[in-house]
Amino acid sequence: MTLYLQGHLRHGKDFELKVNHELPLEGVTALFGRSGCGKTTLLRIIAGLERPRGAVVRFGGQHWQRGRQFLPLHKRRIGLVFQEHSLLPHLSARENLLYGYQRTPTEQRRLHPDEVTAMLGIEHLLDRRIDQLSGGQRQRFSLGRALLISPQLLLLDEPMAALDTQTKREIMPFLSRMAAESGVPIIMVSHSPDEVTRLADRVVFMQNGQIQNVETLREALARPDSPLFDDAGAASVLEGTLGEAGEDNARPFGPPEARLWLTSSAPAAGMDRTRISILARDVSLSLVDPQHISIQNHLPVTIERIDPPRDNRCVVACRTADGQLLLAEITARAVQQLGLATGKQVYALIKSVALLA
Amino acid sequence: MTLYLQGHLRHGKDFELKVNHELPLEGVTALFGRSGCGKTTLLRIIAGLERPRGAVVRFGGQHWQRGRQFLPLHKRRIGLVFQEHSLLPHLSARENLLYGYQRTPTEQRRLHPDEVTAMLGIEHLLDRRIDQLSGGQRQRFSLGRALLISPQLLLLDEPMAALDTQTKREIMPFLSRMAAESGVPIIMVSHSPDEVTRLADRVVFMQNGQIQNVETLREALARPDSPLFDDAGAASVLEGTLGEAGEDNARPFGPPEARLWLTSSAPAAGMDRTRISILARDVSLSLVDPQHISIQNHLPVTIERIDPPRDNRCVVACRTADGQLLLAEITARAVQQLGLATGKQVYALIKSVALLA
Amino acid sequence: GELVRIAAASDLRYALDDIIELYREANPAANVQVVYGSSGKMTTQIINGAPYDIFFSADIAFPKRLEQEGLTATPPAVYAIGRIVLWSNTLDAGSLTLNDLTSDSITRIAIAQPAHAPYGLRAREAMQAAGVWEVVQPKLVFGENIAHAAQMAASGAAQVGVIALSLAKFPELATHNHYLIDDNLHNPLTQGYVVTRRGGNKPEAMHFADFMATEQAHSIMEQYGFVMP
Amino acid sequence: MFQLGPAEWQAIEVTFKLCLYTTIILLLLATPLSWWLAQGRTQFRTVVQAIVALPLVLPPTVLGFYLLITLGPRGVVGQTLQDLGFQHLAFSFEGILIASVIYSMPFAVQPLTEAFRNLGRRPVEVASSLGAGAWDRFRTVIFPLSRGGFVVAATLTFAHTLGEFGVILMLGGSIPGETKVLSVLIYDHAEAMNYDAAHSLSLMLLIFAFATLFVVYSINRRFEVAKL
Amino acid sequence: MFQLGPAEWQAIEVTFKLCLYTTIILLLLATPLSWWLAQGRTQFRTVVQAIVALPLVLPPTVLGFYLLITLGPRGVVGQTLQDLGFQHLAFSFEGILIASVIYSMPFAVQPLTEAFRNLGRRPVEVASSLGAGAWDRFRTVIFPLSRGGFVVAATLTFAHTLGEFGVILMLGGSIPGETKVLSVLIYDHAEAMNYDAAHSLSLMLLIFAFATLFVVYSINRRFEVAKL
Ligand SMILES: Nc1ncnc2c1ncn2[C@@H]1O[C@H](COP(=O)(O)OP(=O)(O)OP(=O)(O)O)[C@@H](O)[C@H]1O
Ligand SMILES: Nc1ncnc2c1ncn2[C@@H]1O[C@H](COP(=O)(O)OP(=O)(O)OP(=O)(O)O)[C@@H](O)[C@H]1O
Ligand code: MOO
Ligand SMILES: [Mg+2]
Ligand SMILES: [Mg+2]
Repeated sequence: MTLYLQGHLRHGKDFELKVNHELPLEGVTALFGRSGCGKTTLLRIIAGLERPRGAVVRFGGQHWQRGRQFLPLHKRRIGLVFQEHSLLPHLSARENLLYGYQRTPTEQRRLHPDEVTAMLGIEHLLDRRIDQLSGGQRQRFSLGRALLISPQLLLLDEPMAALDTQTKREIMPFLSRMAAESGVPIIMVSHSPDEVTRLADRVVFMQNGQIQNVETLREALARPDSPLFDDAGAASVLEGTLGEAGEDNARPFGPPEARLWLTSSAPAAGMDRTRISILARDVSLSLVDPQHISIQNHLPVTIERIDPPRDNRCVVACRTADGQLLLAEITARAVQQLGLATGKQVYALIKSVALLA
Repeated sequence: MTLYLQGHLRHGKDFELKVNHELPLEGVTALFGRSGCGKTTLLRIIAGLERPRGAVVRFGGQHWQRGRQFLPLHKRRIGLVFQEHSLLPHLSARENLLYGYQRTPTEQRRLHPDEVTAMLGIEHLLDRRIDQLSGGQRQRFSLGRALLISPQLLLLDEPMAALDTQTKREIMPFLSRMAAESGVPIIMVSHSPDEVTRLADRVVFMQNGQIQNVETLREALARPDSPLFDDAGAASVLEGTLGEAGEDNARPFGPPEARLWLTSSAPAAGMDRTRISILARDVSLSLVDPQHISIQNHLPVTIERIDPPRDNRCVVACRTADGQLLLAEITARAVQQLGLATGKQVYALIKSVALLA
Repeated sequence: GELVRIAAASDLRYALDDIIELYREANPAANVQVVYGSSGKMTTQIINGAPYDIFFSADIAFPKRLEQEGLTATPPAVYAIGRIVLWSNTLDAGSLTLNDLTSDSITRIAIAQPAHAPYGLRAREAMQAAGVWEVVQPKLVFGENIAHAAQMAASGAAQVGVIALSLAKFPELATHNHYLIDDNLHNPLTQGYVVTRRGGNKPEAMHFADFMATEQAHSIMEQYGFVMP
Repeated sequence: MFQLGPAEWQAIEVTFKLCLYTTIILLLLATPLSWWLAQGRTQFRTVVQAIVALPLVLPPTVLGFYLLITLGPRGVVGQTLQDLGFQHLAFSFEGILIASVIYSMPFAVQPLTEAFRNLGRRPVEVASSLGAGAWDRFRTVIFPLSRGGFVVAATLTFAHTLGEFGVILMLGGSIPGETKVLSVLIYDHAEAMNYDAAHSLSLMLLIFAFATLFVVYSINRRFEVAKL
Repeated sequence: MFQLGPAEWQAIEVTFKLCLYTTIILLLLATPLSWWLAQGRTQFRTVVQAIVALPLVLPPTVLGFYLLITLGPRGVVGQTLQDLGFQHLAFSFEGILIASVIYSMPFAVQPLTEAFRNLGRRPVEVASSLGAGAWDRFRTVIFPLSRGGFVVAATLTFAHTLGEFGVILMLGGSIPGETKVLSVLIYDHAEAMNYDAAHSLSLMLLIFAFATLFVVYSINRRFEVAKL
C-alpha cells in the first residue's frame, strides 16, 4: 500500500509546500522536521482539509483527489488527531469518544470503547465535561476518538506531546500492534526521537515545505548525522530470534555465532523475528575478548568502515558474524590508540542492559 | 527565595489537590508527574487563577494570598505560559509578543524584543496573524511573550512540548541563563526527562494532587527508581574542574586519581566547577583494568552498595577516588559472575562519549 | 407670538390645514402647530400631560371627558357636524348605496376602528340601521383613525371605504365620486372642541379658537362638507 | 377582573400562530443565509448583510404602508398573484406573515451570522474526520455550538413579532380572527379608554412572555458549552 | 422632486440625536449588565435576563401608553419629578429617550451577553498574566474579542430606534423639534396622502441606513478575529 502525493500549496508569501512522492505506508511512518517545516500542512492535504488546485492524492488504489475529483474527509475514513486540542466543547468526554464510533458501520468496527479507554487509562473520566480534563487527558481522548472510527489510515499530529513517559509507554505498543496486526498505516508527526525509534518503521524527513528523503528506520538510525538524534547519536537495528529465558533470566538473541543476552522488558517469547535497536554509543570495541568485566555481550565483528571523526567521535560500522551491521561510536583517540582500521577483527562490547526491545 | 504554598482545592469529586510546602526557588524547578496529577492546577494556584479558600501563597517575603488578602495576577509579575495555545486571536503575532512588554515599566525591562525573537527564531513571523503560524511557532510566541514582561517568576506549563529538538536546544540555554544570571526563578512542567536533566536544578514530584517530594536534580537522578526516567535509568552527577583540551582534543575532568576524559560539546573552559551527568547504564565494571578497549575512562572505585535487582538489573553504587558517588547499572548475571560485593575494589569503565555536559 | 399647539381629529386633516393657512395670512406673527390623530388617542395624551392648547375632537364626548378631569379652560363647544360617505378608488361610489356593500364583488371595506374613532362608530351605526351589518362585518378592515381608513381605500386594497366627507372632498380623493350616507342612519357626528387648561393661559390660543368661529373659517369648513352648528 | 372574551381568544390564537410561523420560517431562511454571510467578508456579502438589516430602519408603519402597496391588488406582487388566480395579500394572514418575516429578518440573521462566525473551522473539521457528513455536522456540531445564537435569534424574532404593531396595523386591517393580533387589540382597548381590558391583556402578555423566556433561558443554560 | 423643508430638517435632527444618544446610553448600560449576565447561569440571572427581554414583547404603542401613564404628570415618576420642581417627562425629548432606551434594551443586551459568553476565561487570564488590569483588559481584550457582538448590538439598537414609531407616537405626541422623529413624520405624510414626501423621505432613510450599515460592516470586517 502506498500513498501518492503530488501538488504544491502556498501559505502567504514565505511558505511553499511542494511534494511529489509515493510513500510506502505499511506500519508506522514518522514525519520528522523542524517547527514550521510543513508537517501539519502535509497531513491536512492528505486529509483533504487543504485542497490545493491540481494536487493528486492517491491512497492505495483509490484517488482521493485528482482534478475535479475530490473525496471529502468524512468519506476517507481517516483517523485524525489534530496538533492542538480539538475535543468538541458541547459534548461530554464520552460523547466525544463515541462520536466517530457511532458513525462507523458495525461491520467496520475493529476497536471498541472498552479496550481503547482501558488502554488509554481514561475509563474514570468518561462522564466529565471536557473542561474538567487535564491537558494530557484531553489528548488521550482525541487519540481514542480517532482510533474508534477504525480508520483505514491514521494521521497523528504529535499525538503524545502532552503525555508523560509512562503513559506513552502504555500507548505506543498499542499503536505498533495496530499498525502491524490490523494493517492500519499510521503517519505520525513527532519531535521525540524516542517515540520515533520505538514506533516508526519509516521516517519522512521534511524541510522547508519539501520532503527531503524517506528512509527506513534502520537507515535513518544508521546515519551518524541523522536529524533524528539529539545526543543519543546513531543506532543500529538488529534482527534475530529471541529464545526462552534461562535460569538467570537472560534470554539468548540471534544465532550462536552472534549471540546476545537480553534481560529486561523483553517482548513475549515465541515471536519469530525480533528487532532490537542498539545505540552506537552503547557499543565499545576491544582488540581482545575482555574477561572479568560486567559487560555481558561480546561479539566478534569485522570493521567495515570508519567514518571521519565529527566532534572527536567516530562511528565505526562493524559486520557481525551473522552478517548484520552494528555501529559503534567511540572517540577518535580510541581509534588511534587501538589502531583500528577497515577489515580488522575486533570484539564489540555491548552492555546487555542497553538493548532496547 | 522560597515559595510557600498551603491550601487545598477540589475539582469535582475525584480530584483533590493538597499542598503545604515551602519550595526553594533558585534556578529552575521542574514539576514532574503523570498526566492529571495536578501540575497545571498547582501552577494556577501560584498564579492566582485558582483561589482556593483559606490558601496561603507566599513568594519570597510577599504574601500573594492569605486570608482576605489577594494580589491579583496582573500585579504579581508572573510570566505564564499556558499548557495550551493561548495567543490572543485579535492581535497579530507582534502585538501578542509585545502585549506584556508594553505594560512593563521601562526600568523593569531586562529583556527586549530583539534578543527574544532572535533567540526563539521568530523574527520573520512577527507580521503574521496568529492563525498563520504553525503549532510550534505559536508556542514560541507564547514563551517569548511571557519572557518579555521581565517577570519575577516564570511558570511554564510544558512550554516546549511542540518544539523540535534543535529548537529546544537553542531555547534551553537561554532559560538556564535567565534563571542563573537574572535570578528569575522558573517553575516548569515537563514530561521530557531530557529537558529536566538539562534545565532543572530541582525536581518536584507530584502524584494524585500531592507533592510527593522535592529533590535536587542530583538526588532525583541518583534514584534508580526515579520516575524521571524511562529507559535511561539512574544517573550520577559528578563535579570537578574541566581542564584545557590536549592535542587529541580530549579534556581532563576531575583530579588525577579520578580523572575522566571528555571530548565533544564540553562547556567552555575556565569554569571552576563543572557538572557532568553519567547514566548508570553507561558505566560498566571490571575486576581488572582492561587494555586494548575503546572505552577511554577507567576509574578505580570501591563498591559501596549493591541494590537488589529489579528486572534483572542491579544498580551498583561506587565511591570514586575523590569521594564522589558513581552509579553503575549492570545485569544481575554480571554481579554474580564477577562476584561483586560491598567493599570490593573494581574498575568503572565509562565511555568518554557518554559524558553529558 | 407664543406657540399654539393644536390636537385635531383626523377628519380635519385638510380642512384645518386650510384654515390655519388662512389664519397665518391674517396673523403673520402667529405660531401655530397642529397634530392629527384619532380623537381617543389625543384625549389619553392630554390627560397624561400632552402640551396641546386646543383640542378639536371628532366627537364632543372626548372634550367632555377632559372637562370632567378638570383639564379644560373653556366648556366643550360644538364647532361642526360631520358626515360620512362611501368612497372608492376602484368603483363608482356615486352609484353605490349601503345595500350594495353586501355584494359578493366587494370583499374589503375600510372603516375606522369603532372602539375609539367616532367616525368608525357612526359608520357601524349606519350599517346596522341599513340592516347590512351582519353581512358586511366579515368584510371589514379597520383603520386606526379615519384618515387611515381613507388611505386603505385609496390604496385600492379595500374596495370601499366609509370615510369622512371632509376627507372625500380633499382634491386627491375628490377625483372619485362618493355616496353621502343618510345622516338619519346614525347619531350625529357632533364635533366639539375645548381650549385646554394649558391653553387657557395663552391669549393666542383663545384667539385661534375665536378664529374658528369666523365666517372665513366656516366657509372653509363648509367647503369640506361640514355642517355648521 | 377582566374576563377574556371571544375577541381576546381569537387575537391570542392569531398572534400565537403568527409568532410561531414567523419564527420557524425565519430560522429556516436565516440559517443558510447567515451561514453564507459568515463564510467570508467579500464586498458582496457586506452589501447583502446591510440590505438584510434594512427592514429595521424603516418605521413599521411606513414599511407596512409600502407592503400594502406592493402586496395589494395594485402592487407588483398582489397583481401578479391575482393574474395567477390567487388572492392578493393585503388584509390577509398570509400577508402579515410575509410582513413579519421581512420585518424580523435582521433579528434572526444578525445573531446567527455572529454565532456562525464565532465557530471557527476546527469543530467542523473534527466532525468530518469522524465521519459526519454535511447535514450530520450541522445537526450535531454547528447547531449545538451556535445554540446560543439560535436562542437569541428565536427569542428576538418571536418577541419582536409579538410586539409588532405598525406593520400589521397598516397591512392587516385588524380583521378579527385573521389579522387582529394582540398588540392591535390592546391598543384598541387603550384608545377606547377600556383600561381594564388593556391592563389585563398587557399583564397576561407580560407574564406569558416572561414564563416562556424564563423556560427557554433555563433550558439553554443546561446545555452550556464548555469554554476553556 | 421633493425638497427638504424645515420640518424635515428638524425631524432629521431629532431622530439622529435620539438614535445616537440611545445607542450610546444603551451600550454603556448594557455592557456591565451583559457581562454580569454572562458570568453564570444562576436562577436569578436567568430571571433578570428574561425581564430584560420583556420590552420586546409589549406592542410599542402599549409600551408607550404605559410609559405615558408612568412618566406623565399623573404617573409615579412624572409626579415625583414635578413635586421636586422638575418637568414631568411625557412629550419631551428626555421622555422619548428614556422610552427608546427601554424599548431597545433587549437588542443591546442579548447580543452582548452572547458575545461575552463566547469569550471563555482564557483571554482574560492571558491578559492578566501579561500585566493588564481590569479596565485595560476590557479595552484591549474583552472589547475587541466581542466586537462582533458590539456591532450587532449597536446596529440593532440604532436601527431599531430609527424605526421606532408606536412608542414615540404615544409618549412623544409628535411635537416638532422635540419629539417629532422621522418615522412619525413619514407616517404623517403618508396618512395625509402626501406620497411624494413620504416616498422621498423613506428613500433617503434607506440610503442613509444602507450607507451607514455598509460602512460599519466593512470596518468590522477589517478587524476580523483569527479563528483556528
Ligand atoms: N473542573 C474540573 N472538574 C473535575 N475535575 C477536574 C477539573 N479540572 C481538572 N480536573 C482534574 O484535576 C486533575 C488535575 O488536573 P491538571 O490539569 O492540574 O493535571 P495536570 O497534572 O496538569 O495533567 P496534564 O499533564 O495532563 O496536563 C485531573 O485529573 C483533571 O481531570
Ligand atoms: N495561513 C498561513 N499564512 C502564512 N503562512 C502560514 C499559514 N499557515 C501556516 N503557515 C506557515 O506554513 C508553515 C508550515 O506550517 P505547518 O503548520 O505545516 O508547520 P509544522 O511543520 O506543522 O510545524 P510545527 O511543528 O511547529 O507544528 C509555517 O512556517 C507557518 O508559519
Ligand atoms: O378623526 Mo377620528 O377621531 O379618527 O374618527
Ligand atoms: Mg504542526
Ligand atoms: Mg496540565
